[in-house]
Amino acid sequence: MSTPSSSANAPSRELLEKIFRTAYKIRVFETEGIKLYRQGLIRGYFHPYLGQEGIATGVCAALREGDFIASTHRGHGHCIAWGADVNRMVAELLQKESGYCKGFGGSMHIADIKAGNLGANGIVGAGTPLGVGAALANQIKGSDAVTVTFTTDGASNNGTFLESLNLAAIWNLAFVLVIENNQYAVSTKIEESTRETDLYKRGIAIGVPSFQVDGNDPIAVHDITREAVEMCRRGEGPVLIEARTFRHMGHHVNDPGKYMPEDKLAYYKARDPVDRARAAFMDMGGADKAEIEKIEAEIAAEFESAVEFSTASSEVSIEDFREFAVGY
Amino acid sequence: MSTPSSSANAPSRELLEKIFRTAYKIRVFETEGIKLYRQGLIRGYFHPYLGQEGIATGVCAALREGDFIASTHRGHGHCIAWGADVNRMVAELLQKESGYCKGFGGSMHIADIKAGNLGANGIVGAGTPLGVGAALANQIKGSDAVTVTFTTDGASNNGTFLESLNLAAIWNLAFVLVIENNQYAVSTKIEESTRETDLYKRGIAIGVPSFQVDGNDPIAVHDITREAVEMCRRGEGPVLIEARTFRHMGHHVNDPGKYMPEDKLAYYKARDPVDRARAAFMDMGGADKAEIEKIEAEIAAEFESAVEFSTASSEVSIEDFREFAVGY
Amino acid sequence: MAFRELMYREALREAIDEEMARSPEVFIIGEGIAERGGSYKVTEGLLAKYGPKRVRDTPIAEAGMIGVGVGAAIAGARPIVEILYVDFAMLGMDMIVNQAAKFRLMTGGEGRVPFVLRTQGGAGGGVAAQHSQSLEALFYHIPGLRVVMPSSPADAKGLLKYALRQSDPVMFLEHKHLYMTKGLVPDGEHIVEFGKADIKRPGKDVTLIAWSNMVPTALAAAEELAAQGIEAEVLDPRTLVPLDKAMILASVSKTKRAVIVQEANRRGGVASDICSIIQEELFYDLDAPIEIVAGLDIPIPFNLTLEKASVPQKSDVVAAARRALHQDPLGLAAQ
Amino acid sequence: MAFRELMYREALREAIDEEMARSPEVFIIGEGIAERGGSYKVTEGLLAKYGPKRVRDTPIAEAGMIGVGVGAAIAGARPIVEILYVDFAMLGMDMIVNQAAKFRLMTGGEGRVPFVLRTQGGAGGGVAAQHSQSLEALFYHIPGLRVVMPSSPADAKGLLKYALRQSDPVMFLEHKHLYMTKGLVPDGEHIVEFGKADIKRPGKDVTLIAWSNMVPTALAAAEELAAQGIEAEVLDPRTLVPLDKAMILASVSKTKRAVIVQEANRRGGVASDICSIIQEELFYDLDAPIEIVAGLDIPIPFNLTLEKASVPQKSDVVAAARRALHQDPLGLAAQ
Ligand SMILES: Cc1ncc(C[n+]2csc(CCOP(=O)(O)OP(=O)(O)O)c2C)c(N)n1
Ligand SMILES: Cc1ncc(C[n+]2csc(CCOP(=O)(O)OP(=O)(O)O)c2C)c(N)n1
Ligand SMILES: [Mg+2]
Ligand SMILES: [Mg+2]
Repeated sequence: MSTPSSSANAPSRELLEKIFRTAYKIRVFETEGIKLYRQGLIRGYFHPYLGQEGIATGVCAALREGDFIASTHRGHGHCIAWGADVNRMVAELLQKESGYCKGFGGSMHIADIKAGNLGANGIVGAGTPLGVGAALANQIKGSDAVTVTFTTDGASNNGTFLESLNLAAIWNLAFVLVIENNQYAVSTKIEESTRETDLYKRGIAIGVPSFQVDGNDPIAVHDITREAVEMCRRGEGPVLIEARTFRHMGHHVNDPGKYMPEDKLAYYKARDPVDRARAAFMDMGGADKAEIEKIEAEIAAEFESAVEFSTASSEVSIEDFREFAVGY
Repeated sequence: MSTPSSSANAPSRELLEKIFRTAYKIRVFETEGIKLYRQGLIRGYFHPYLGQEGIATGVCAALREGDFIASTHRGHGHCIAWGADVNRMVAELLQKESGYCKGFGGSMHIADIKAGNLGANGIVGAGTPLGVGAALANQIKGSDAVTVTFTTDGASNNGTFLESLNLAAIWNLAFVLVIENNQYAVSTKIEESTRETDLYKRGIAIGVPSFQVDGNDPIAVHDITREAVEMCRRGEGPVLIEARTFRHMGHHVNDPGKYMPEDKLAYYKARDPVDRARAAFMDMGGADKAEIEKIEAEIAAEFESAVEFSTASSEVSIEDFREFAVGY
Repeated sequence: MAFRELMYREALREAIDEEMARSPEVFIIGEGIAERGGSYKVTEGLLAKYGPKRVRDTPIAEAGMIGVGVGAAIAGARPIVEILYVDFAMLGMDMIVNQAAKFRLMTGGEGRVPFVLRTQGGAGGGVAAQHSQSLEALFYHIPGLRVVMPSSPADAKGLLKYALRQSDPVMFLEHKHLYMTKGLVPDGEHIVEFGKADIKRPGKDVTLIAWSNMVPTALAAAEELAAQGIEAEVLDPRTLVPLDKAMILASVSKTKRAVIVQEANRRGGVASDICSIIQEELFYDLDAPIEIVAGLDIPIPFNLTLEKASVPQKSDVVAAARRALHQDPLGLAAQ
Repeated sequence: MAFRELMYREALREAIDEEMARSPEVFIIGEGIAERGGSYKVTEGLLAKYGPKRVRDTPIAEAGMIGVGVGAAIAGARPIVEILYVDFAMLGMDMIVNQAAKFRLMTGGEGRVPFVLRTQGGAGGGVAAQHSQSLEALFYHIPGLRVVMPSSPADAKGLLKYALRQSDPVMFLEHKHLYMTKGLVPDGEHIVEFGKADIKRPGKDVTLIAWSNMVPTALAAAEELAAQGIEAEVLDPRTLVPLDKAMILASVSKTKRAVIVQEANRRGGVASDICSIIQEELFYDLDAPIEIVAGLDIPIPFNLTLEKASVPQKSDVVAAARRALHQDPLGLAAQ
């Protein structure tokens, strides 16, 4: 099953604005974050979401408060699309107490349980069982919340994929698994990891309604997610969505990504999801250049002030840490 | 993909005799083994293969010396079909030093590495990666041996299934995965464990040629396995075969199996694989009643003498054990 | 206080039943636990009482089950995941070690994981190497997990109820040989806090530290030692994490001799760690080396004689206690 | 003997290269190890030299990779499986614990598993809780596994070559901070047998037992202690299983004081077990409690200051050694 690359019903201006704002915010966060990384201010791993913004953006725009998400090692985009506070995200990357995890987690572990974000994860594939678990908890509570796990092409060859999606299926959980198929796991091409690169077929093989969508088209992603979410709220979950996409750079900040073919990169850059979100907002939503510029400036300022906020924040003290560490 | 329930090319008398002998030997082994168990002579777990004889029998008849098999917790039938020495099997069940594993393994661990039997396994699903590993070793060695792993419906929902079959696929290994779909995992019906009970579809979803066959028809199992094995030797592996079957009793000797529906049991008993092997040998192979009776008597005697052999054997002494146990 | 005699498995069932009645967030999943009532009959009757939403069978997918349990806990439920054998928990080890145990710290204390994994271990009955392990040391080492190993029906009930009210991931490790053992369980609300050891038999000459199925063994050894004029104190930590160091140190300060008894194999077991704590704190008080009585460093064999030879027996404990008391240093009595 | 200076990762590469040249049964699989040469560049150049049959990339499927390696070993090959982080080995724990470790015994000694799992552990650089663990204690406890933790390029090479010639499953645990460290490696065939500890620095006053990345820390501490007039002996077991108990006991008999240094968290670590062995054998010889210097019982935090506070530093080792010598019992020097 696959879907058209653009929406059938015209999306509202509000939705178009939201999608553009989100996609652009992710773009700024990653671009500026990489600069901080290169300055040595961010340490550890940093897996940029550049090029994949359309997916988090489109998916989260189809969710509502009370829903849940779980994410991957490449999780900044999901947090932002979910409405995270950029101050607390930057503070986390800068190891500060004002960060989402008090600087204990870092890039691969940003979470916001109260807001329903079960967090990024340093173990490829682990977000799937966690998300299915949240969906199970919600079913038991009688809630109609939907849980989305963002996962990857790499994770689709991992046992957790089969085990947990199958559990979601037999229990008819309100769970959407979004595979961000960026066609690489570090330097390994998807064709080298599996014979069947249409990953949505793995859902069908265990009886899960499964779709494929252009992940670089945020509107299309939104539309198919909305459908999936509605199916889930009607008790027809789970649903699998495979979103095709491509990274704009290497696997992490320090990976030059030389193995990525130029022509393929050019192809996907020509279909840049942020450009498409902007174009959609302008073409279908009627936004003009001035409005766009204003929004872009706002977002840039938001990031700048987040860096200021974070820089001014302090780290957890050794004393507080010692106290925190008791009882493990 | 599925296959006709009986062979297209007429099978040879030799093959028909082999199939009947094997199926019957398994039947006797399990029936008599259960008696020993009920007498308290066999301890631990004993998962009878009764009702599933057609699968091990048909599959192994399509293999040749130098090939490999790996098995499940329900492994007696695979050993016998692979040509195991019944003396050493019974001795193992009776905890004797003359057993395949010197009494260290028991029912769930009978193996014969030298003969290419990687063994039964107490962990559901574990035989699959082990078998893929053997196939990989053979590919690296440049051998044209084929490895068959017998696995189960239960194991098909387990992560090892996806991970290891996928590895076999990307490496084009000479590996055949035979799912013995007996439709139950202990008391859990397959319909309760998965929405898609056609398990061969899971192979197709990752690009593995996959077939479904009537597991109670040993000739059909033989034919499809021969085809699969030929594909493997031509470098077209791996292949998945789902063989439908049903147990004749509960999960293990102490499980009354009350949850198994009478009518379903009757249906499958009417299609008893041993009866079908006998009938095939008589109808297609021209064996008469006298020949059948002679074979049956021979096999019964073989088992009896195995019990005598085993009873006369001694257990590993504590002293030898202490020595054996050094350096773990 | 009034008591009733219950089997260990009945006590566990009561704990689950009471907590399910009390909190709608408690639910249980596992292989064959619903209709069939579980392989150890712990969950019998719960399906009928709480329905298929809260009592669910699973496919054979330990990593998935455990991971789903952890996710449900993070999202605010109180799952119990039953794993048939602790050996099979190895399939879900990533979910235990890298998710459940770490989530709280990784989220700066925000995320909590009130997840209970119930399973059973131990050798006996010829179920061989993959169904006989005592793996508590693996969980004990991982910061963030709670490790609970009840030896009696009363402790089983009280500790499981406590497990279902606290907020950290619990490895609740039962023993296959204890399910049908009986003991007195207090009527009414009976809760046993984590981190409180229990003196199962008081004594002054030597401290026997034992948990799970080694408690009956230690008690039997104490009986025999008593006949020899030695008063052994039998101390059951009940929870290995948190460990009641204070009570262990108080007992050994008194007796000046410790014998630690574990069914798990010797190398890298929990006994070694308890030993290291005692020697650190009571180095100058000990009258004899701390004795460790443990399983052989070997996978458990199928053969029942060898299986028995692989795990500690009463006579091993008696011999160790006597060595600790500088009696029978050549171990002749044990032969 | 002639030597060359090599990096730890180059020494590992040489070992693999030489053994692949020597035995056609040796092959290696892992994530990104072929074309890309591995995340730690250990396997650089091997694909070109040995081709895609014997040097293969894998999907992200740790349980599958490990299981396939174990199966290949059983069937007579000599696989090396590279797992990027020891943390991820938890995904294949069933294959390690229930298959690789047990196969030999379960088959009565018939089946052998010449399987080498190479991976790396340790904290540092802000890679946080799921990429920083030192998990040797988990493997150390499981009978049937060999646990190897080289601290120098020469040991790395010699031990890996030995690993590829013996017939039991080996957990070959490298350290992320050692890959670029340099050291002298003997020319020619250089093999280090398992079970032989190495005195990295001789001394008479106190024995510092350390492995992997704690060896440099212990050596630095010994340097500082020397400046204070204390001669510390630094003993590196090199292989934790088999453990060279004889050399450990000989050293501690001489110094009468032991400090065990491990990066892993304290509770249930290998240090506790070594401590239990020393106290058992040398109870009457020790002049001070055995000191354990270990990581905090906590998942490793991302914040680099707190990360550092979570694992042993040179000053901790110096302080412990001084305590063992009854100098500075209040630990003032460490502040
Ligand atoms: C279980 C596990 N194995 C390996 C890794 C190391 N690793 C981190 S990201 C990555 C590649 C992931 O590729 P994919 O899953 O497709 O996600 P992408 O990076 O493309 O978003 C690998 C191998 C890991 N974090 N977890
Ligand atoms: C990983 C694992 N989980 C659970 C078990 C316990 N167990 C043994 S056999 C069995 C049912 C197996 O059903 P299936 O896989 O379909 O094989 P069958 O018994 O039908 O041959 C279970 C749950 C096990 N041995 N291993
Ligand atoms: Mg990818
Ligand atoms: Mg079955």
